[in-house]
Amino acid sequence: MSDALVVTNEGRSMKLTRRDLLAWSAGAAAGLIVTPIPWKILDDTSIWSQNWPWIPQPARVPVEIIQSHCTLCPKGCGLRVRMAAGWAVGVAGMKTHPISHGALCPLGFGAHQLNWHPQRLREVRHRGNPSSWTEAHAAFAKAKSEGPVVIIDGYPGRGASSVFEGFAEANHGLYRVVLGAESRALTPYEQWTGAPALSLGYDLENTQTIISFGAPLLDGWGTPGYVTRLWAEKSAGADDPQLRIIQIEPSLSRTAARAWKWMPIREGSESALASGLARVLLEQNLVAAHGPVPPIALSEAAARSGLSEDAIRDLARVLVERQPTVAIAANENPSVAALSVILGSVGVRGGIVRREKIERAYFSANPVIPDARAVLIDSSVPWDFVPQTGAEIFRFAAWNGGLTNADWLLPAPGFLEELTDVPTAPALPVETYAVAPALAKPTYEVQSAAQFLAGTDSNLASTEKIIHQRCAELFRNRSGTLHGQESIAIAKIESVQKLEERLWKGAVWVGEAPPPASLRCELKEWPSETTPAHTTGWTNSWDVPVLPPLASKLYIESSLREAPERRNA
Amino acid sequence: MASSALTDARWIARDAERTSLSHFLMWLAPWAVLLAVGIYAAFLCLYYGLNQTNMDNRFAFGLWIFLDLGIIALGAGAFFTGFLVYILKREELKPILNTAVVVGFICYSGAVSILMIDVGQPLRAWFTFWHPNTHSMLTEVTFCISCYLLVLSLEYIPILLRNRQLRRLPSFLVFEHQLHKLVPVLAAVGTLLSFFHQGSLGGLYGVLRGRPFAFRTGFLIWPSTFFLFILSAIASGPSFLMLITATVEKVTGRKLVPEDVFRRLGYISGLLLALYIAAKSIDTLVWLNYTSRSVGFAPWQFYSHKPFGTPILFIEIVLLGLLPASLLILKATAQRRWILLTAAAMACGGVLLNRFVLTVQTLALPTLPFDDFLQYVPSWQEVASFGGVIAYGVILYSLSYRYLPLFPTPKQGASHVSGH
Amino acid sequence: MFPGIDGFHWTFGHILFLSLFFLVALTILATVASALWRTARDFRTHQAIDFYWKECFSELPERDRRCRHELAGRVISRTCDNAFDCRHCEEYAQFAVLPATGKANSLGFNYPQDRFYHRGHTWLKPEQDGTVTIGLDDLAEHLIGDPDSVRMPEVGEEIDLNQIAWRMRKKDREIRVRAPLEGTIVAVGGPRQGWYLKLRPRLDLHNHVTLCHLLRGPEVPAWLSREAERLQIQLRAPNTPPALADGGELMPNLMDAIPEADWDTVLSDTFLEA
Amino acid sequence: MSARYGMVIDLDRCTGCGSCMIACASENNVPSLPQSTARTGLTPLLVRKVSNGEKGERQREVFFPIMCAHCEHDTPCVKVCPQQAVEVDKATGIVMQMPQRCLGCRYCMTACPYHARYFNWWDPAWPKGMEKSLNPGVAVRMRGVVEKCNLCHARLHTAQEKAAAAGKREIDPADYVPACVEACPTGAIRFGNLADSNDPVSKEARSPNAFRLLAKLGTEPKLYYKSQEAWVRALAESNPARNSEVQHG
Amino acid sequence: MRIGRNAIAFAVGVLVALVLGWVIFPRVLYVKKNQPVEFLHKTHAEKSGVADCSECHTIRDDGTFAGLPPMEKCAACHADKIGDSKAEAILVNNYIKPGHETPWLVYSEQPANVWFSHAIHVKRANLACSECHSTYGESDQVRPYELNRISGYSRDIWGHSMSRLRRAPHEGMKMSDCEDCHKKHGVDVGCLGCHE
Repeated sequence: MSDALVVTNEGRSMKLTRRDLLAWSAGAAAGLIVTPIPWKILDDTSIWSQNWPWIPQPARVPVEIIQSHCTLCPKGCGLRVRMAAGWAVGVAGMKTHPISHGALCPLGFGAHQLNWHPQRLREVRHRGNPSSWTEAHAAFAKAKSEGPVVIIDGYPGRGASSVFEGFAEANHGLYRVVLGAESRALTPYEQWTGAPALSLGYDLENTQTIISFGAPLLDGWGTPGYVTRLWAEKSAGADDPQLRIIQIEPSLSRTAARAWKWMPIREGSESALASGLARVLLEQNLVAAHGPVPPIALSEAAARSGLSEDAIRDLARVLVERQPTVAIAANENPSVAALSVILGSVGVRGGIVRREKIERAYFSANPVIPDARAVLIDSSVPWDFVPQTGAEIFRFAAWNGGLTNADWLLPAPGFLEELTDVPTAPALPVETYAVAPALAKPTYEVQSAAQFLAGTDSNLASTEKIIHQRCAELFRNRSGTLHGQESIAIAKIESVQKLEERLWKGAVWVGEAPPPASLRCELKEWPSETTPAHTTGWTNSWDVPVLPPLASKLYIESSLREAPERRNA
Repeated sequence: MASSALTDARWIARDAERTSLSHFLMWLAPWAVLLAVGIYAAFLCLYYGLNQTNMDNRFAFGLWIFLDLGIIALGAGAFFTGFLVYILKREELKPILNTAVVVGFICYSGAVSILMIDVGQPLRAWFTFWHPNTHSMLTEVTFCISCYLLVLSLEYIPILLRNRQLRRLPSFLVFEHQLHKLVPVLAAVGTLLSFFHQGSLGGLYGVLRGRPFAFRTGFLIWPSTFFLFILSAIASGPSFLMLITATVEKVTGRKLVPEDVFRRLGYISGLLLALYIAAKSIDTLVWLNYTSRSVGFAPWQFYSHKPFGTPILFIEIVLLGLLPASLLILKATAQRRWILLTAAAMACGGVLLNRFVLTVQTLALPTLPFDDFLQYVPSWQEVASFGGVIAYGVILYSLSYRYLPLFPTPKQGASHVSGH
Repeated sequence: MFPGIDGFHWTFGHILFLSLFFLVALTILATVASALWRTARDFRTHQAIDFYWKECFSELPERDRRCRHELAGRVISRTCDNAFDCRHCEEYAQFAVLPATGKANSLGFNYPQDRFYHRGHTWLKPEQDGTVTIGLDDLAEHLIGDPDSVRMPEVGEEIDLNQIAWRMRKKDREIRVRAPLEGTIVAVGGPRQGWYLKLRPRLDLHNHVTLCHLLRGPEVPAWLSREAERLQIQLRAPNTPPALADGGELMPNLMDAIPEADWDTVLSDTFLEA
Repeated sequence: MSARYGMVIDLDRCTGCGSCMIACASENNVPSLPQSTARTGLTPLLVRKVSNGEKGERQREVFFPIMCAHCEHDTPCVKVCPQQAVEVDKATGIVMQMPQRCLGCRYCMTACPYHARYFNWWDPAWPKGMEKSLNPGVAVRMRGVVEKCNLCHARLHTAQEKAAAAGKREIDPADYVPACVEACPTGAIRFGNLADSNDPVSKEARSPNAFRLLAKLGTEPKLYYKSQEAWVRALAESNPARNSEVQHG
Repeated sequence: MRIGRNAIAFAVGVLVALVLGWVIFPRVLYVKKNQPVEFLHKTHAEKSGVADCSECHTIRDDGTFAGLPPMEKCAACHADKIGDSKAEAILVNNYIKPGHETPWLVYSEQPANVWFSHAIHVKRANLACSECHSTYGESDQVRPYELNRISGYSRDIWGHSMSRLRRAPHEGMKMSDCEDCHKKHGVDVGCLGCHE
């Protein structure tokens, strides 16, 4: 027999058989059930799934509510900012704000996230390449020594604006402003009244009829809360409202959908219809005025607008039914302005009034800038303002709006990152003043245009200084009231410190409107038609080049609004 | 004789002729590929989440739920045959008993694994047992299906232990013998469980007051769909078994069960189908004239959305209901094997269509006055992971057929299947 | 789920639902438990192996289930339906008295007359001290030759009739040899010793029934020749030398000689494996 | 102190500006993911534009803010949830969704007639640094669970804590105002206790112009709408229209 | 003797499982971490005469809980080293001087989705701190913080005993523990009561 033969003896052999392993694992399985292993793992894995480490969770920190103002556009809405650990974690409207009444535009509610927007400008860029502030300063200093500098401001009237003006004067430069649609609509009155457009406003509180030629009255026009509140209180849902809004617009816009009356007209026939209406009003002596008579036949107005002559006649009658009636254009439109004049609603209560005594008119910026060495564009200037010039362009912006011809992209402070004052919003009938302190620490190395200029020219006053001066001025004038948690007349405030303190805490100063009659207007001949540039952006009140991420709820997650064109290019 | 290196002869029952291993592997290969793809798709869904599917907030249930309901209905053959054999003592059906168990096991395990992918948080699925909301039909389904899957695996064990190699261990063989003696108990439990979860699957939609197209009134807490689902399930189950067996016979080219078993199954299936169709028609009439109006909806407008017009109602009730039922019952037609099988296929199709209408059409239809009709097309991940389940089924069945005594071998005759 | 666990309410529906669930779960559990318990019991009461053998027997091909009386030529043809358990076979006695007429060609196998033979190719030899010796018979030796390894049970182990008494490995095939008699193992041998086991029988050897299930006398050659024929058929695979030498003698060490044959079948037929 | 919080939305005052949607998302830390679409995105509050189907001058539009209606009577979602992740809060009547209990089976979504329930198809994510702007009061949900309007219950917590600190049992109603209500520039969304018959909101809910969507289902939603316009009120009872008849957002 | 052999194998299996589950598993599951500074409540209670927990762990007027005192609070006394203990040195040199907050490990830390108001429990329900925090306020040594590797929770949430049997009333801060206590005091706040 071969020696290979192995005779093993089952029971005694230490060799594990398959059978032993079977029994062993059976035992192990049985035993495992009475240990914590399966149950604890079951429990803990489910708990793990409730606290996945890659899901960000907000820190447990106390929330403090601070009253301030929105500075993303010139409408100056009052804010209630929820601050936690030095960061804004929520934004709502300031209920006690005398103008915005706690309302914000939809985008305002997501503004606190803008500072971390992917498009945020995080560094100085020169012709697309990373650069530094020192280089930018050097380049600007060089430019200013070589020739005139044009400064473009999208938000006139701020402390920063006077820094710009100061710089322009001191350096033989030019100061130009880019006006919002509301202000542009008021410019035609400048030559008829001699008052700068920026000093005019609509006294809508006392208006009874508004005929709007495509102005998005209920969709961000003016200070959103101001108009929408009036509408909600005086008009919404009523068959015969105290405030009649007649919307003249080709398509059923939000405003049209909610207006008392909507009249669809052909694209671009606003001027024709306005002139036609004026003609009917004059011919049928429905108004006190006797001229000038628009050089347009009713039939032509009807033909161009697509309305019937009767419809226009009826509309004319409606306009005079409940006066005062103001005609509001979406943009610069002399014919519409002239219609207001014919309706006799300039310089009257409930009409177009003058809110302040600025003598000097602002020069609105013309994109064509022939002879300048440098153009400095403030971050408040809408991204779609593209200067056509050979000059070196210094573009301040907190967010990169995409395509640009700027040589320098300079990161400006973001939302609530900079102290600024809040002048009167466009088209308001009264003067207001407020302050928006810097609440959040700047997330990146940023400079506002004003700081930048102050850096180049030491004898320029800083924004802070100017704000202090203005507060002192307010205190001296002793007129108007201060609206904070409670309203108090300026006259009753003990000291300028107290005044400033309140303003820093979010209070708003509201001036006293001068008597309407102080605004005189004469219209010599009927203005020739101009084709107005159409208003941009899907909420008219938004001049920031990017939208808050949450805005996507309105056009991606839902189709409440159509996706904004040209954004985030 | 294959004494080549690659042989599994010793695993195959002595007197069962099976094709060569290589041939068998060739047959498995494509299915294995399909399974692999399915597993990959499932992994994607588990790793990245359900964004891998084309479901959305309106179509919160999709292909998976429809097919789950479908295969669970078809899997009803398992409990029902067990019920017929062990409880009603219809011995003549014994030959298909084992196949019924295996098919049932495949259907249920497949459905459960798909459900595990379908839920967004599988790790928390056990909460249903810990914090059950007993008013939810889904709770009932979860409890019953998991218990019944356990029962099926227990019924599967005896068949498994009769494999030629496993049975060499006396303890296994004796355990199999003892367990098999108790299978009637399991059959009874299985019947109870199946009755409830098949019903609850119907209830799942019947209780949806918010979905007037599916909403049904009923008896006590159970909407009519509860009972309709049970009926349709036990009606289609036997037909499905018949199809499976016939397919296996075709593929293997062997006669596996006596012809009369087919006819018997067909007859049972037909009768139940007829009964189901009758009930279904009454239910539909009640819904058209009462239920739907009671929640303020005009029933016909539900059929105003293409492609779900009234024809679908006709197809479901007459074409794939009444017709196959009569074909299965009538001797003249049931004699012909091909008619029998076609009818069986139609019966299964009818029940699948019913599940489709209840799941997919219900969700596609609007409820709010300003909703519109929505469409949904499953993503490849959804399709693939389900294909994986089909492949898993085919593979498991093939293995069982090859290595386990699914059908009575010619020698033993019917009485010898699974034990004695 | 359980009282006290959050979310448990004492409402009728809740209680009904949960008690129903627990009832079902319990039933399933009980079923499995009782199956396990019964299995253990069968082993305790020595019924397990008996049942197990019967199961295997039923799976054997017809040819392997011939009645001993047919082999002995007492009857023309008879299939055993009693798992070779002549002890409890009504017909056994009535046929046993008939004269054996089968041709007894031993084919040169060595089968001492003082031994009893089990159909699983083991022999059994009663000793003076009341124990029995058990070994592998000549045909089996011829088939296997030298096993590569042998696994023997332990002395003192209880072993049942037809239970797998020991295992041998040859060319990675396991050969499991059945015990010809029930009893307690008193000594363990092996291929070298020429015997494998010594048992103390559980039953009284003096009672003629105890060994009556084993083949003896003329039955043995008849049976062996049958087995030889079977082998001849099974081993005559294409291009294989004849299993039987001219003298009709079985060549030794067949597993090595004819590796290509279907040994799975041969061995299971020889050692009564299903 | 069993309140039944509910809302009345004056549709005549809704300009569809969408402030409420963004305020809601911001308050509740709802992410905006680039991948999400109108059908997979999270909008616990969704304003939908509905037109009367007319053309030209006679065309009218109304904006429907849709959110969880907090159904009071056999609440569809509560009834179907297999593991009690949804419940009607006894004290407030708020229908709660518990993301950390939810297993993501989405049965509740199929049960909800208002489609006011949303599934987290993706893990929430924010651009780098933006997580600092998350609202500390609200836990961020994870992928694979359902969420919906919980009536800004984090604000309720704050109010309760404030009351407790002041040694009061009842909260000051002024302290608990959901974000959408606070945000609405025209005061169209009003929030109050419907159980208190003197509450102006419960008075409004009983006014002739008030109505509820799908009230016919008998689930007693606590979200009321009101409008002067007959065609808008008629919508409440009308059957779902064909795709062509109504365009909407 | 096969049955015997099987029985032994089975028993061994059971034993191995038990040891694995009750002895080894807890050690693997929880990772021990030491507090950054060895802060002794007892010493502070005695030396600086701090009488009441709320002197350091204050509830603000708006009801929010200040939790652990900020670094300034420590700096008020520990601006410079008082004693010459090692802990003192670590506190002053690593945290107070550079002005970093001390990264304390909070034993009773609850996850983000839990909303627990100390104001409601302490001011309204008048629960003593020890009801949940035991006598930790008098402890004269710091125990290590044990982190559950899977769930990321502090071990105090589950409680020290793995079986959760026979644990002290303050031990364990799982949801069921909150609910038990609520039941005991007849409070029913639903899910909304405690979850964000």
